[in-house]
Amino acid sequence: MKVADIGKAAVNIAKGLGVTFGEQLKKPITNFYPDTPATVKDGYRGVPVLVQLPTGEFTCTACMACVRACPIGIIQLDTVMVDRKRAMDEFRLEVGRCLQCNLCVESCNFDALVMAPEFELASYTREPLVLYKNDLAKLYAKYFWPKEGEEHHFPARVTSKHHAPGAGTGTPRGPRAAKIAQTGVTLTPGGGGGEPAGKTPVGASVPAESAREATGTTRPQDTGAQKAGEGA
Amino acid sequence: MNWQLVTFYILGLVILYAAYRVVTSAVITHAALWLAVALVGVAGIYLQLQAEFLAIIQVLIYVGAIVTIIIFAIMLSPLREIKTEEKDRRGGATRMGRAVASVEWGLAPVAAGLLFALGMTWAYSRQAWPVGSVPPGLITEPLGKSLMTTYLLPFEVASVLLLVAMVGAIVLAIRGQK
Amino acid sequence: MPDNLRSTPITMPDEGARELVVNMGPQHPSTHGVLRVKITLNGETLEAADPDIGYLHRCFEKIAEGITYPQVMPYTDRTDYVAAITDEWAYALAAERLLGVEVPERAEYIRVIMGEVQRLLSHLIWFGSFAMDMGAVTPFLYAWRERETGYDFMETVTGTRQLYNFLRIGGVRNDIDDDGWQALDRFLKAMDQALIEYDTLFTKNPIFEVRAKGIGPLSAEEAIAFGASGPVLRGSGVARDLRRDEPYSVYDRLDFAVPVGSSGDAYDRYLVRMLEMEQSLRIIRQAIKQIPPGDIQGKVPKAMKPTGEAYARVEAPKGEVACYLVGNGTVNPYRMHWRSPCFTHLQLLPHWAPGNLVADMVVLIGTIDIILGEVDR
Amino acid sequence: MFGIPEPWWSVIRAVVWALFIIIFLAVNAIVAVWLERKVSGRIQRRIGPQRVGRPIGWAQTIADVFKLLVKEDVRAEATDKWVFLLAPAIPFAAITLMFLVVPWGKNLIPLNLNIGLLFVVAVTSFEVLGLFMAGWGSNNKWALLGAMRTAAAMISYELPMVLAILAVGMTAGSLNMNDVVNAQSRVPFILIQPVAFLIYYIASLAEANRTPFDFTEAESELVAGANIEYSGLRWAFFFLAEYGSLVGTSAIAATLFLGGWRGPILPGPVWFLIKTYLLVYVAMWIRWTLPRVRIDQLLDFGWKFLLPLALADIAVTGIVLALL
Repeated sequence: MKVADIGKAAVNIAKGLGVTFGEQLKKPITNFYPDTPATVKDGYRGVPVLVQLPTGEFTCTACMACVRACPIGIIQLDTVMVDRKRAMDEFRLEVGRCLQCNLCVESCNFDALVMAPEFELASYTREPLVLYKNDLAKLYAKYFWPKEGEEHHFPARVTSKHHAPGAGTGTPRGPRAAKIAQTGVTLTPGGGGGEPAGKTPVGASVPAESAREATGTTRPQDTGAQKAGEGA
Repeated sequence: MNWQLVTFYILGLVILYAAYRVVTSAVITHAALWLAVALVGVAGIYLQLQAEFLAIIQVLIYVGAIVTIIIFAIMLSPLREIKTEEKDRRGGATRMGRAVASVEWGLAPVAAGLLFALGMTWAYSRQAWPVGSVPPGLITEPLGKSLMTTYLLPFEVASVLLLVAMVGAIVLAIRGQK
Repeated sequence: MPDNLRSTPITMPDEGARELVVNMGPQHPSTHGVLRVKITLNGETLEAADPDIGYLHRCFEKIAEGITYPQVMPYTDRTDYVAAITDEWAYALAAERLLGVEVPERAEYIRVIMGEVQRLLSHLIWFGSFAMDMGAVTPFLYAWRERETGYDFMETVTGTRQLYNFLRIGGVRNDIDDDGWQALDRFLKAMDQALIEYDTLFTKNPIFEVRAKGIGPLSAEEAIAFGASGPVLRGSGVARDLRRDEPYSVYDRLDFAVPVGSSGDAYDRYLVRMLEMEQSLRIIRQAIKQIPPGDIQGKVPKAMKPTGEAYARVEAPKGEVACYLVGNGTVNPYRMHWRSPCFTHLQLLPHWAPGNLVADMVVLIGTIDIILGEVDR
Repeated sequence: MFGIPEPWWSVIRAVVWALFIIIFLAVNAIVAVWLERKVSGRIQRRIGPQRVGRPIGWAQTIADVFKLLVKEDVRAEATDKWVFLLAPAIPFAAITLMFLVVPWGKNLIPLNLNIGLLFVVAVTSFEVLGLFMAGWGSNNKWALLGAMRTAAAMISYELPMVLAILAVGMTAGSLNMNDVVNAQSRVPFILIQPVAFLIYYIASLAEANRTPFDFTEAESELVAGANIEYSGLRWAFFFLAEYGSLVGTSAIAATLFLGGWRGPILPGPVWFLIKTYLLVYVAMWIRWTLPRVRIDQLLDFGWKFLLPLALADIAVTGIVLALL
């Protein structure tokens, strides 16, 4: 060791100490997470949720595209025949294993699935991590239902930039979705405007038939949807 | 009741027991730790004689340096040499009895310890040391002075001896590396 | 004596051995995941190191044979989970070659930007954990601070923070919008300042210098013989960078230097990575200027049923990540093989270990920037 | 005094001082751990503890103490029983003894030993013995490595430390702590003996097991080193000793080099605490800045740099003192 080296070493250590001392004087950058809620960026991918219109109807057509698109097969969809056409009876999503890869959302030709920015899902057991259609609809309502007096936006608008290429235009795809979007339904959720899962039939299972009657839309052909699911 | 005598006996017993364990411990690390206890006990006797300087030097040199070096040496030696024989699963009393009855573990060390204790007690009872004759707090200076004047030659010879030991250790270490 | 006859068993490989065999990991603070290294010690000097892997094995390559081509993409994220984009890139390139898909220019530039941001993020994690292995905790948290701005950018663009599934066969999932560009700008500015701070705090620290210099030397010949790549190879003085030597995407239109070390020790590899971060910033800035308008998704066949084989490799933060794909005309890949640099670099540990101290072991593990998700796949 | 006969008075005095030192060390551990968390937090742009005892998290360490009190005291079957069980007490005892000769103010010294400086050096050697016992007794390979490091490192940093203290003793002309403080009535020794201060401070960082010399427990290498097998209260004793050692070496440094309790306006003990905790803060600041040195590098540094430097310092001090 030369004297000059020792001097240089001492100076460099002093400079390093200077850096840490300077940082002490600056403001901490900690987020007070549980005290102040954490924010996620616009379009954060948390849980794929089912779109449920304020009328209580699911826009899902039970085309099974999302079931096929999921790389790990955590989506289960039970169908029921209504008027000789398939409709969604129950939807089961195992969020605990979800990769949040967005492939199910992109595969959906009817924009019936959308990623909700939900991330506080921790639980002690696995059961709460299996979400059914009503749980998913609740999450949808939590993030995409209008606030008091606002107009309801179709979720495709809200999360347009994170949809598959082609859906990024801001207009929902699919004939049925387009029709719903044009109606521009406005609704003030019941139960004080906060959590809409109270008395309103949002969380409740709505028979497919009555839902269909409520909006009066026609169901598209299932075969086309299947093909699209394969390609996406 | 002579408190000094009582503390002396207690210290003496601690030292003797520790010394006994030093020579009889099967685990070499335990021997080193018992040695530390014995040395601290000796420092206690120095304190009783109001030789604070000696007591502290005793702790500093023997516990702080010698025992540490012994431990260091144990740590440097191959592990198989500090590993001990298999666990004896028989009852504690039997083992104790066998140990005390044997010459190697019991009779010889105990006899030596007793002899030493008797000798020390005899010396102490004869007032062989000038207890309390040195005014407290003044031992350092005369000690230093006598080491640098009257006992200069032994002092230097001792340091040369230590130097030789050090050089020898280095030579051994270098040879061992090759 | 009661206590004397008790044994104090120190476990040894066999009777009479001088060595102490210690398991470093799989639960050890410095093995960067679940790596187990069986180390043989003489005193505190290492005599041998034997890495034991497989604690994170997920049969990634086998799973890929059972799912469709687009579905493989999220799995590639999970190999090197701190540099997901570059792994996706390797797979996307292979799949595009197999399918003969053209990627639009704008998508290529977005890939370059995302890939280089990912390289910065990966190197930031490496810098922080490398410093923490040496006992300096503060650089770790400073690196995390800059990483946060980087992940803000990633989150704004892709919608997730770490495992993006952002690249698509034939393009990227979405464009970078205004929020994204602003976030990128903030990240670049933060990195400019941070690199200076890291240099003052850590690079020039004499303790770090003596800890890293001369540790794990690797000559150029050895590096090539071991199949090293990336910063490990460049640290040994071999100027090989796939972005320059075998340009994929639009790297041939971008100007950047390839930092190269000389002695090939841990310190050189450190410097190479630190200099690479500067070059990445340069590349991103050029790409921002050059990026053209246009589509972000090329024409992809609706049903992906390719036949043939394709091999593609990219320069990932840790080295060459490569993907070998064989298609047999069905929707699933017939065979897929993944080359991960960390797996290759891990064999350097037994090569380096003898003669070093335990404290050097963590430096050696740190210097190859190991990610166990990639080693085990 | 107060009509109490002399031998009893000194017994009462000893008991009071002993209680005071032990309570001080316990409180110090709580305060110092809290301070360490806060200082490291600020250095790393965090805020440190804040939930228990809002808003500054003052009760966090107290909560941790309660947690440690109720934790199970685990002892593995293969440990060396008595060595393992006794080990935690020894470092703490050594630190307690160290405070015996530290003056808190004018005539506020537990034991006015005329060779106080040597006493400090002597008792600190016990601390290492305790760590060694913990490492050996645990019968754990990582702990054994920590014990090996402890024994190796101690020899290399204790010598420069003793020599640095000796230089102070020479300058003050006494080994009595009170005399050393009194000798600094005009100028603190840090200005007269800056080299000795540096040597002592570096060695004391090693003594207190602080980064950059914390290789005894080096969590990124040895996981936790010597105390890896300990839990609950026994582990807490190591922690108590670690922070006691930090504040102890800082207190000695403050007494030897910064003028101890001397200072204007404020009473002696307050000055003493201010100076001590200033040095504690510096040690924390250093800890959260520097990486850890390797054990052989510390040995190199100790033998090839600190020791010659300390010897040169003593030689220069001797010559200057002889000339004056």
